[in-house]
Amino acid sequence: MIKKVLVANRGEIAVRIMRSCREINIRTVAVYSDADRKSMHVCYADEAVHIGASPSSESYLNIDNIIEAAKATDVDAIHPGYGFLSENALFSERCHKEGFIFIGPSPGAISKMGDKISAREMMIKAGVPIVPGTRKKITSDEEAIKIIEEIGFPVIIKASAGGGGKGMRLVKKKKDITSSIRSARSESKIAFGNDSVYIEKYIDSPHHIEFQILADNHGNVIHLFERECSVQRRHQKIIEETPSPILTPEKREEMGKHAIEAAKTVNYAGAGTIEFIVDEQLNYYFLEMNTRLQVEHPITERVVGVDLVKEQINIANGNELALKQEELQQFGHSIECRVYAEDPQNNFMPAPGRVVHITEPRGNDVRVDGYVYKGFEIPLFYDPLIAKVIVWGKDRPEAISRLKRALRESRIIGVKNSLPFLRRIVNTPDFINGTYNTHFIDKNHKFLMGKAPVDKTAEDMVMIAALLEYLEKIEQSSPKELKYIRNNWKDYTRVKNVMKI
Amino acid sequence: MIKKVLVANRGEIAVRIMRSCREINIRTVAVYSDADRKSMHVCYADEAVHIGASPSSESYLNIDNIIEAAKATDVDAIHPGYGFLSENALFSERCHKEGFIFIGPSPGAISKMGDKISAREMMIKAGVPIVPGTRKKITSDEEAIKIIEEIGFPVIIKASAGGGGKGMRLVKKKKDITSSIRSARSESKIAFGNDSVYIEKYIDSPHHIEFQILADNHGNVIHLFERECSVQRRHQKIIEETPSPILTPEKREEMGKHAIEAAKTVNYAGAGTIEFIVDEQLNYYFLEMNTRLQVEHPITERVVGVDLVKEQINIANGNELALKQEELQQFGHSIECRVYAEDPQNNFMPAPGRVVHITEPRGNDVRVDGYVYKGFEIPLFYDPLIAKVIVWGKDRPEAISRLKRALRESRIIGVKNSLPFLRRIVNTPDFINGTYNTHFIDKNHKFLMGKAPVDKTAEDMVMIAALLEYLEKIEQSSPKELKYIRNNWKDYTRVKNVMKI
Amino acid sequence: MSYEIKVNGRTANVMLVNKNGNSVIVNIDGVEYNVNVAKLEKGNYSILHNNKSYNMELIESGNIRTYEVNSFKNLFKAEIIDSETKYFRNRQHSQQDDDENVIIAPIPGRVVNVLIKPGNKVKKGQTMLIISAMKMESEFKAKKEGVVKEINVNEGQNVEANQVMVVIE
Amino acid sequence: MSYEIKVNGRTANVMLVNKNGNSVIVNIDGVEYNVNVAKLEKGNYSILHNNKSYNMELIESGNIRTYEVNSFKNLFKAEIIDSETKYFRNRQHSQQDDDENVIIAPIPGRVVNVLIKPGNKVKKGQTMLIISAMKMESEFKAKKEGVVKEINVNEGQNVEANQVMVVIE
Repeated sequence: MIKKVLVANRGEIAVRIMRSCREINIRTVAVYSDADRKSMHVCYADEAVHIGASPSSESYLNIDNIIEAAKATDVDAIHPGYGFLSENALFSERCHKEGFIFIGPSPGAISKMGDKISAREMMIKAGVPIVPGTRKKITSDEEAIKIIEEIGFPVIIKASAGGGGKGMRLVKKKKDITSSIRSARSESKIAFGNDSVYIEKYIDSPHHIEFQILADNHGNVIHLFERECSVQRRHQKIIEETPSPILTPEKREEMGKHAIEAAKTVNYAGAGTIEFIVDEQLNYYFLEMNTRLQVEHPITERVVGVDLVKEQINIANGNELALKQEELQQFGHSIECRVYAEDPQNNFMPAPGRVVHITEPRGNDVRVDGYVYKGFEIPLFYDPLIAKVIVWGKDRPEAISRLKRALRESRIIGVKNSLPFLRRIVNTPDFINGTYNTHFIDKNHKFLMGKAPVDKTAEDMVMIAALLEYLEKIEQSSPKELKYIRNNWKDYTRVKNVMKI
Repeated sequence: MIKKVLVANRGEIAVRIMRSCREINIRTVAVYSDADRKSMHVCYADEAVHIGASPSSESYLNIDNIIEAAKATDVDAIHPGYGFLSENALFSERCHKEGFIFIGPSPGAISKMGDKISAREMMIKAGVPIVPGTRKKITSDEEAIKIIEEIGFPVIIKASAGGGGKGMRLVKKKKDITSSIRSARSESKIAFGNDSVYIEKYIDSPHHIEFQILADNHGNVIHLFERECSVQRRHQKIIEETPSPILTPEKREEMGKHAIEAAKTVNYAGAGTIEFIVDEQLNYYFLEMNTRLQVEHPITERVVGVDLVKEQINIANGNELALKQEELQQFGHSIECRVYAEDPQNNFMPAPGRVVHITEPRGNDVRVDGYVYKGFEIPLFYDPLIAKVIVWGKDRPEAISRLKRALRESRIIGVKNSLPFLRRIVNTPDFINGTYNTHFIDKNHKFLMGKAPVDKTAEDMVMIAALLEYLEKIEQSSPKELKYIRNNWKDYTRVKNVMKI
Repeated sequence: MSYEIKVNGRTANVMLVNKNGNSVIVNIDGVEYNVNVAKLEKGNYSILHNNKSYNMELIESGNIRTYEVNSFKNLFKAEIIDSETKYFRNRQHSQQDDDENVIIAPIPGRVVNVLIKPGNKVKKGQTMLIISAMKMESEFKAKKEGVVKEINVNEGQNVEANQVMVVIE
Repeated sequence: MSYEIKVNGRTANVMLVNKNGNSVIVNIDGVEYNVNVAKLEKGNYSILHNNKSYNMELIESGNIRTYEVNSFKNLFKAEIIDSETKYFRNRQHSQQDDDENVIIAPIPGRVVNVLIKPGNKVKKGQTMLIISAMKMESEFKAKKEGVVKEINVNEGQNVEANQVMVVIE
């Protein structure tokens, strides 16, 4: 039985994990870097241990230091959260070796799913659809043409060593094949020192839809339905919802079964997410598995009525899943939006700084998972996520209207943040109608980035408030007060003199 | 179609109503007394109108002033909230007369249910169980003995004009009947100038269980299950939960049907609550009907998945109920606790004052309906309710553990409040086991009012923090700073002199 | 320099031995604490002691010497006792002897009923005033037998917290 | 006395005509507003104008003359322009002419790559530096053609917001 957990993470997810621990009487240990001494997770935990300097590599990614902290506080288990070491097989293995329960999957499951090529091969064996194409190194133009004719246009040529869009070419016509392969190769050579490329079908207008799964150590695997994650900027999700506006019940069941198959293939245990890429015709393909809790897990918690962190701990304790697939249902609709410390007007540039004021939304069916507070200095070393606002509605329109209301109530002053941008998104027709895919931000760029309409009266009210505030501040530093202080000062010196006597 | 609503109320319920209005694009008008200029409902509303001096009788109970405000802001409808004019038939009538939709039942339904004797008689006709006894004036000892022998001991003798426990006598044995009637009569004569008394069965160890109903203007009436409201102090609820820990599915269905019958008897339309008194054997008796939204409505909203304020507005718009009885279910468990500005150590004496600091709980499945903010001065003229903390869990134990967590995260500094008392309640075995009735507070008085155990280390940490804070404040007011200010002051006078030249 | 600090009834001698950044050494009644202290914002401290995390919110109550202190777990009252405090406490103490003679409004409210008149003899426990605040009426009773000397309030009037309403001899 | 106040690009002459409790009369560019103003807490105002409820949260940004202002609906920037402001603005303006010559760090971060050396010729749009902050890398490009005169940062070094990193001639 786990009685004390070290949370090897920071920010909102560390606090969120500790909340569930507290509800089931598990003591918590926070770890923190130099920059995080004043972070909420340090204050929320029962205990806190310093693990190094501010850069992640010297603290939250430093396995030795975290293990040392776990030993010093004598915990039973370690929860990695998301990001940092959560998908690091070495860390999972090290925890086991040192006698700590790792609240996550086995090292084997992590590394199998972490290697995209091996994951792809396992999915083929398990009968889970994958994006048509090959991961084989393309050796000749003739081979490439043959493969592409099998897959059908459009295709994408990708650098094997690639990432970040480099060494990638979209090919729509046969005549462009040869030149595209050559330019992809040469770009890849320059960027990664390796010119091997492979070919994949290009999915136009794709959706990112993922399935939450839970698996215990007794062979039971269930899925907790999907999350639609197609609203993205810079390939990072900003709004997620469940159910997906595009899935049919039949497709949901089919994809859920495949998600379970995918997890079973690696003897998965714990909470995990199977990501699919889905086209407009609802053809879906396995993209990858995230072997950890997702940022957007709360929307699943809300519509299914499950606390996923408690489920993780239950599995880690070696218990069987209490939930049965046939008893699960999606009740209503939930949407999460992520509030980042960033400047949407400037290519979503991160914007660390001090939070001068924060108002979080309240009322029915609004959940806030955050970690910053008034006066907190958001460090520049880590992810700019400030908070997640999660709403629920009996249906999608109610959830959207509640999200609008919640965003209107929210205020963060002192750091640039994505609240104004999120308010635009939830008022965009494509979002309201559920007719969006991963191109949403690009497609609606003009609407999302446009100037707000001028409200002259509101501006005049701002002038009135600013004037009154300014005059009061002038007043406060006026000679009147100074005189008073001076008099007090005189009294003080007088007392001093008397005391000397 | 209602497009603009005046909320004839204040505090948390006014804000809560406005939240739902905002979600369905209805504009809102707040009304406020002198004492409430800085209240959150004034700031939250689209418009706000001053309606009089601080005492309720001159503002929130002043029908003329509220109607005038409604005319000035050209609203379509008026929502009365709870308390104040919400169960005032004259107000409902006046709204109709002036052309405003009253978001609540008809004047007839309010007055029929408002008169306890007429309500009782209607319930008898409708076949709804009532507390055995008679409301007839007792004219002779012989008659009294006859009635009591019919009902069975114990019985309670009550003053017809009564209230507040005066003129009440509990009778357990035949020999005490005559003397009890005499003393009840004389006490009643002194207190109310009227010596008539009546007899009712005394329900030992009673539960207060109420049923939420919704009725439209087309004859459709549904119930949204029960709320268990037996944790009370000074006959006022402080914790409510749903489902009730004691009801069986059969009893729930039976009571629900009776609740619907009760509403139909008065051709009720709107949201309302049928209160029952229930004994340990689950015998239940109609107590009264509240013809308005209840303070504790959020727990029903959470387990049934319905926004009751939106339902009220839907009904007021003349629409049919979209909800069907057979489709409704209780999903999980919800508990509300009320945070009052009061001193539990001093007989729950109200404690108005300025809120110096407030931390509200966050995270999964915690809802806060409140209205005070840092710096707000809680007025002494109105109800001391500060906030309601509402939690949900997949079952009762999870809901309780989440409530414990939420209460631990909550802080209100500056005014005495019931948070520490609530923390005690949720740790009381009788509450945890669900083995409580309306005697809960009395029965567990010792546990609830006892001293907290001493934590010497925590005290030492308090000393350290207090010392550092004190030293910093001393430092801040040190001669050094004063000297600096004095120099600036000198500069200032110098500048002044120059300017004069 | 050492200070007397009183927390929840216990008084201790507290001395700041050293302070270097977040690292603070404090001596409390002869026991040395080596703690890590971070000031989060005004009056809000995070203290780590043997890894244990304490969060202390200090609310100044009345003057810079008295605080209400919240940790996640508890509410404390803390008082720094310097010579000035001692002086006032002695003074207050001598006043408290007269406490039974006066009826003080503990909270702001409105006077609903005045049931006595100057010169009336009252018994211990006799209701003298009824005050209404926040929808609740409270009865104020004589704490000892005596004669009503002063009544400083009228029916319908608002009273402030700590206002002396009645004096008995 | 009247002040020039600039809000979201519009500048107006604003004068406080009268203030009596919550009742405030202000003249803005010749139009008189009769409003009810309550200060809720530090920098937080509730204004009622023709019954409409405006909530304004003022955050001082830099000095008592410039504010970020939040209403429930919008975010505004407000600036009170007095003679001192005007002086600084003129000074700033003349500096801005040189803006294209310098690469300034807009936020704090860490220098990942320095792709130029002093004396290098650079073209407009050429990447000179890569800065990493909050898991994101940003490229900093030359705003005009020229020769690198100064490089004030090294790879691996942290930079502060507004720090001049590169100067081009």
